[in-house]
Amino acid sequence: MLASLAGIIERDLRLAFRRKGDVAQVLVFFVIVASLFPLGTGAEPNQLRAMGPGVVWVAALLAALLSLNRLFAADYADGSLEQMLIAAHPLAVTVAGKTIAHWLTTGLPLTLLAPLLGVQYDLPGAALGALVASLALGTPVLSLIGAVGAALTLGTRGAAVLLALLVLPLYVPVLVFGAGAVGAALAGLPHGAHLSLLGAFLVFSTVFAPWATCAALRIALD
Amino acid sequence: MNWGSVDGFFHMGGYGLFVWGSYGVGLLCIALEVIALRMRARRLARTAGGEA
Amino acid sequence: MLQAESLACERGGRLLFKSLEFTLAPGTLLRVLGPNGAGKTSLLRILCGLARPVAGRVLWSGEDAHALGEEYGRRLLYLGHLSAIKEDLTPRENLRFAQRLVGLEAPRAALDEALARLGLAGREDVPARYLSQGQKRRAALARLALSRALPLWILDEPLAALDVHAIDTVLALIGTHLADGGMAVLTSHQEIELASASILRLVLAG
Amino acid sequence: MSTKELDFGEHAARGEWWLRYAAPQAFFPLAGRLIPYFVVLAVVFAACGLYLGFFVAPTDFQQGEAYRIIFLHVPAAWMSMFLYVVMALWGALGFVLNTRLSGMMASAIAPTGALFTFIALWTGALWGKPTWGTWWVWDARLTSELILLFLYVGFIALKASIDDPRRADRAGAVLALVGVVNVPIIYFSVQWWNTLHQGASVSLTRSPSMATTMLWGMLLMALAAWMYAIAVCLARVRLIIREREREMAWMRELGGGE
Repeated sequence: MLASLAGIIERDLRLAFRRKGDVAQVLVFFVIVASLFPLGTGAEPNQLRAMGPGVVWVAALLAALLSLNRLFAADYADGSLEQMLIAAHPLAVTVAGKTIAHWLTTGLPLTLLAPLLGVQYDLPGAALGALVASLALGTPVLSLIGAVGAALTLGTRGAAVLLALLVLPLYVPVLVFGAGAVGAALAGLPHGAHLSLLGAFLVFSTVFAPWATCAALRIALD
Repeated sequence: MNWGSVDGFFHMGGYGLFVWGSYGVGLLCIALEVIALRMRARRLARTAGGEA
Repeated sequence: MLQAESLACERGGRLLFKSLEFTLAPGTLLRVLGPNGAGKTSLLRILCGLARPVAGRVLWSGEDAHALGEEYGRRLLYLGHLSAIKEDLTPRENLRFAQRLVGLEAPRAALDEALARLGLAGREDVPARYLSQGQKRRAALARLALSRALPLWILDEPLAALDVHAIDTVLALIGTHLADGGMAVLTSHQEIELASASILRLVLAG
Repeated sequence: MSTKELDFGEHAARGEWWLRYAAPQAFFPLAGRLIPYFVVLAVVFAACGLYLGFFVAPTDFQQGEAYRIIFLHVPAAWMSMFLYVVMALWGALGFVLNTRLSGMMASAIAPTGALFTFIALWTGALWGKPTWGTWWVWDARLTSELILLFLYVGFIALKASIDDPRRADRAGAVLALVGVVNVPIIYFSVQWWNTLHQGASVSLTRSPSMATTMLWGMLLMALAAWMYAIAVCLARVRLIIREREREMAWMRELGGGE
C-alpha cells in the first residue's frame, strides 16, 4: 500500500518537475496578489501590519485554488484517471498520493515563501513564526478539500469558476483560524488554540475528504 | 391590541421602513418564486405539450 | 472466469441494452460487435467496473466484481479509446507507471523489451509528446507484452490506428495470452483471425 | 421497454413496495394532490403567526417595534439551514438507493433554500440598521448565512453545469454531504471569530429569553415557512420530472451517444 502511495507521489512530482512553469506560476501569483494590496490601501506600516495576516492568507488560499485543476484535469483528459480507477490499490491511495503531491508542489512552497511576504507587511518575528506554522497546518487542508471540488467539477462547463464557488466557502474555517493565529501572535496573545484547531481541521479533512473525492471521481468517470 | 390606529400600525413606532421593508421583500421573494414556477410550467407545456 | 448477469445499460436517456448475459471461460475471446452508438464502449466500461449498469451484475469467478474492488482491478488490463499516455513522460516512464498501477513492477530491461516488441526501439527516452498518434497507441499497447499475470484483458479498439506489422504483433500477443488460459473482451472493426483461440461474438443491436 | 418501466418494475419485482413512490411517474400525481393542503396550512400558520407577532406580542423595551422583524428573520434563518440538511439527506438517499426521484427532490429544494437564506440576510440587514446602526453587520450568524448562500449557489451551479441528470444528481449529493458536514464547522468558526452578536435569542439549550407570545409567533411563522417550502418544492419537483422526461424523449429520438 505504501509503495503504491509513493509511486503515485513520485509520478505526480515527476510530472510537476517536467512542467516547472506551472508550479512557478502559482508562486508568482501568490507574491503578486499579496503585493497588490499595499498599492490599493497605502503603505502605512501600522495599517499594513494589521492587514498582513489576512492578506497573506487569502493570497495563499487563492494560489492553492488556482492550482487545483492540475490535480485531475490532465489525467482525466488523457485517460490516465480511468486507469487509476482500475488499479491494484484502493482509489483512496491514489487520491491521497495526488493530494500529497499537490501539497508538495503548492502548499509547501507557499508556506516557505510566506515569511518573505510577511516582511513586506512589516510583521514581527513572532507573527512570522505563527504565519509559517498556520500555513503548514492549513495548506494541506486546502489541498484535501480542494481535491473534492476538483473531482466534482471534472469535465463540467466553466469548471474553473465553479471550482472556486464550490471550494472557497469550505475554506472559510481554515482562513479564520489561519489568519487568526497570525493576528493573535501579532497582538502578543497566545495562538496555540488556533493552531490546534487547524490541526483538528487537518485530521478531520484527512479522514473525510478522500472519501468524497473518490466518490466524485467515480461519478465523473461513470 | 398594540396599535391605536391604522397609521400607527404602518408607522410601527418609527421603524416602519425597516419592518415593512423586511416583510415587503419577503413577500416579494415568495411571489417571485411562485411566478417563476408558473412561467417554467408554461414554457414546459408550450414545448412538450405535457400538462404542468 | 467472467460472467455478465442480465446487464442493462442506459446512456443519455436511451436503454442501450438489457438482460445481457454471457460467460467467458478461460482461453476464449469475446468480440463485441455493433454499429456506432450501440453501447460497445459502455459495455466494456461496465465490465471493468468504471461504469455502473442500470441493472444486472458482473461476476468474476462467481463474485460480484464491483464488491471485489481492487481485487478485481489487480486481475484486469483495460485499454480504452484514450491511450493514457502522459505527453511529458517518456514511453518507458509511462509503461513503468502503468505496470506499477496494477502491481506488476517491471525492471527497465523488460520495459524496453516490451517497447521494442511494439516497434518503439530507440524511442524509449523520447518524451511522448514527440511521438505520432500511432506510436503513442503502440506505447500504450506495450503493456500487453508485460501483462501475462493479468488473466482478463478488456481492449477497446486495440487495432485502431495501427499499421499492419503492429496489428500482427498485437494479435500474436492476444493469441499467447489466450493460449495461456487468459480471457479477453475486445471491440474491433477489423476481422480478428486467431488460429487456435475460440472466439465468441456478441452483437449489440443498438 | 423504456427505462421508466425498468425503474418501476425492477423495484416492484424486488418487493420494495415503498419504493413504488420512488418512481417519478408514481410520485407525480401524488405530489399534485398534496400541494393544496400544504398551501392552506402555510397560509393558516402564517396568519396566526403574524397575528401573534403584531397584535399580541408586546413592544420590546430595548428595540421598540423593530424587533418584530424577527418573526420573519429567525424562521427564514432556521429554514435556510433546515432545507440544506433536508437537501443533503435527499441527495444521500438518491446516492445510496440510486433512485432518480431523490436527486430531483434535492434539486427542487435548493432554490427555495437559497431564497430563505436571502430573506434571512435581507431581514437581518434591515434589523441590524436600527439596532446596531449599520446595514451590514459582520455578525456571526449573518456571516454564516452569507456563506450558506454561497453553498446553495455552488450546489445549484454544479448541478446546472452537468448535462447528464444522473451524474448531476450524484455529484450534487456528494457536494451537499460535504457541505452539510461543513455548515456547523463554518458556523462555529465564524461564531468564534466574532462574538459581537448576543447569543442566538432562541437556542435549544437555553430557555427562550423572550415573552412566550414572541416565541409562539416565531414558531408558527416557522411552521408556515415549512409548509410553504414543501408546497413549492413539490411543485418544482413535478416540473423537474416533466423536464427530464422531455429531455429523455428528445434524446431517444436523436439516438443518444454510445
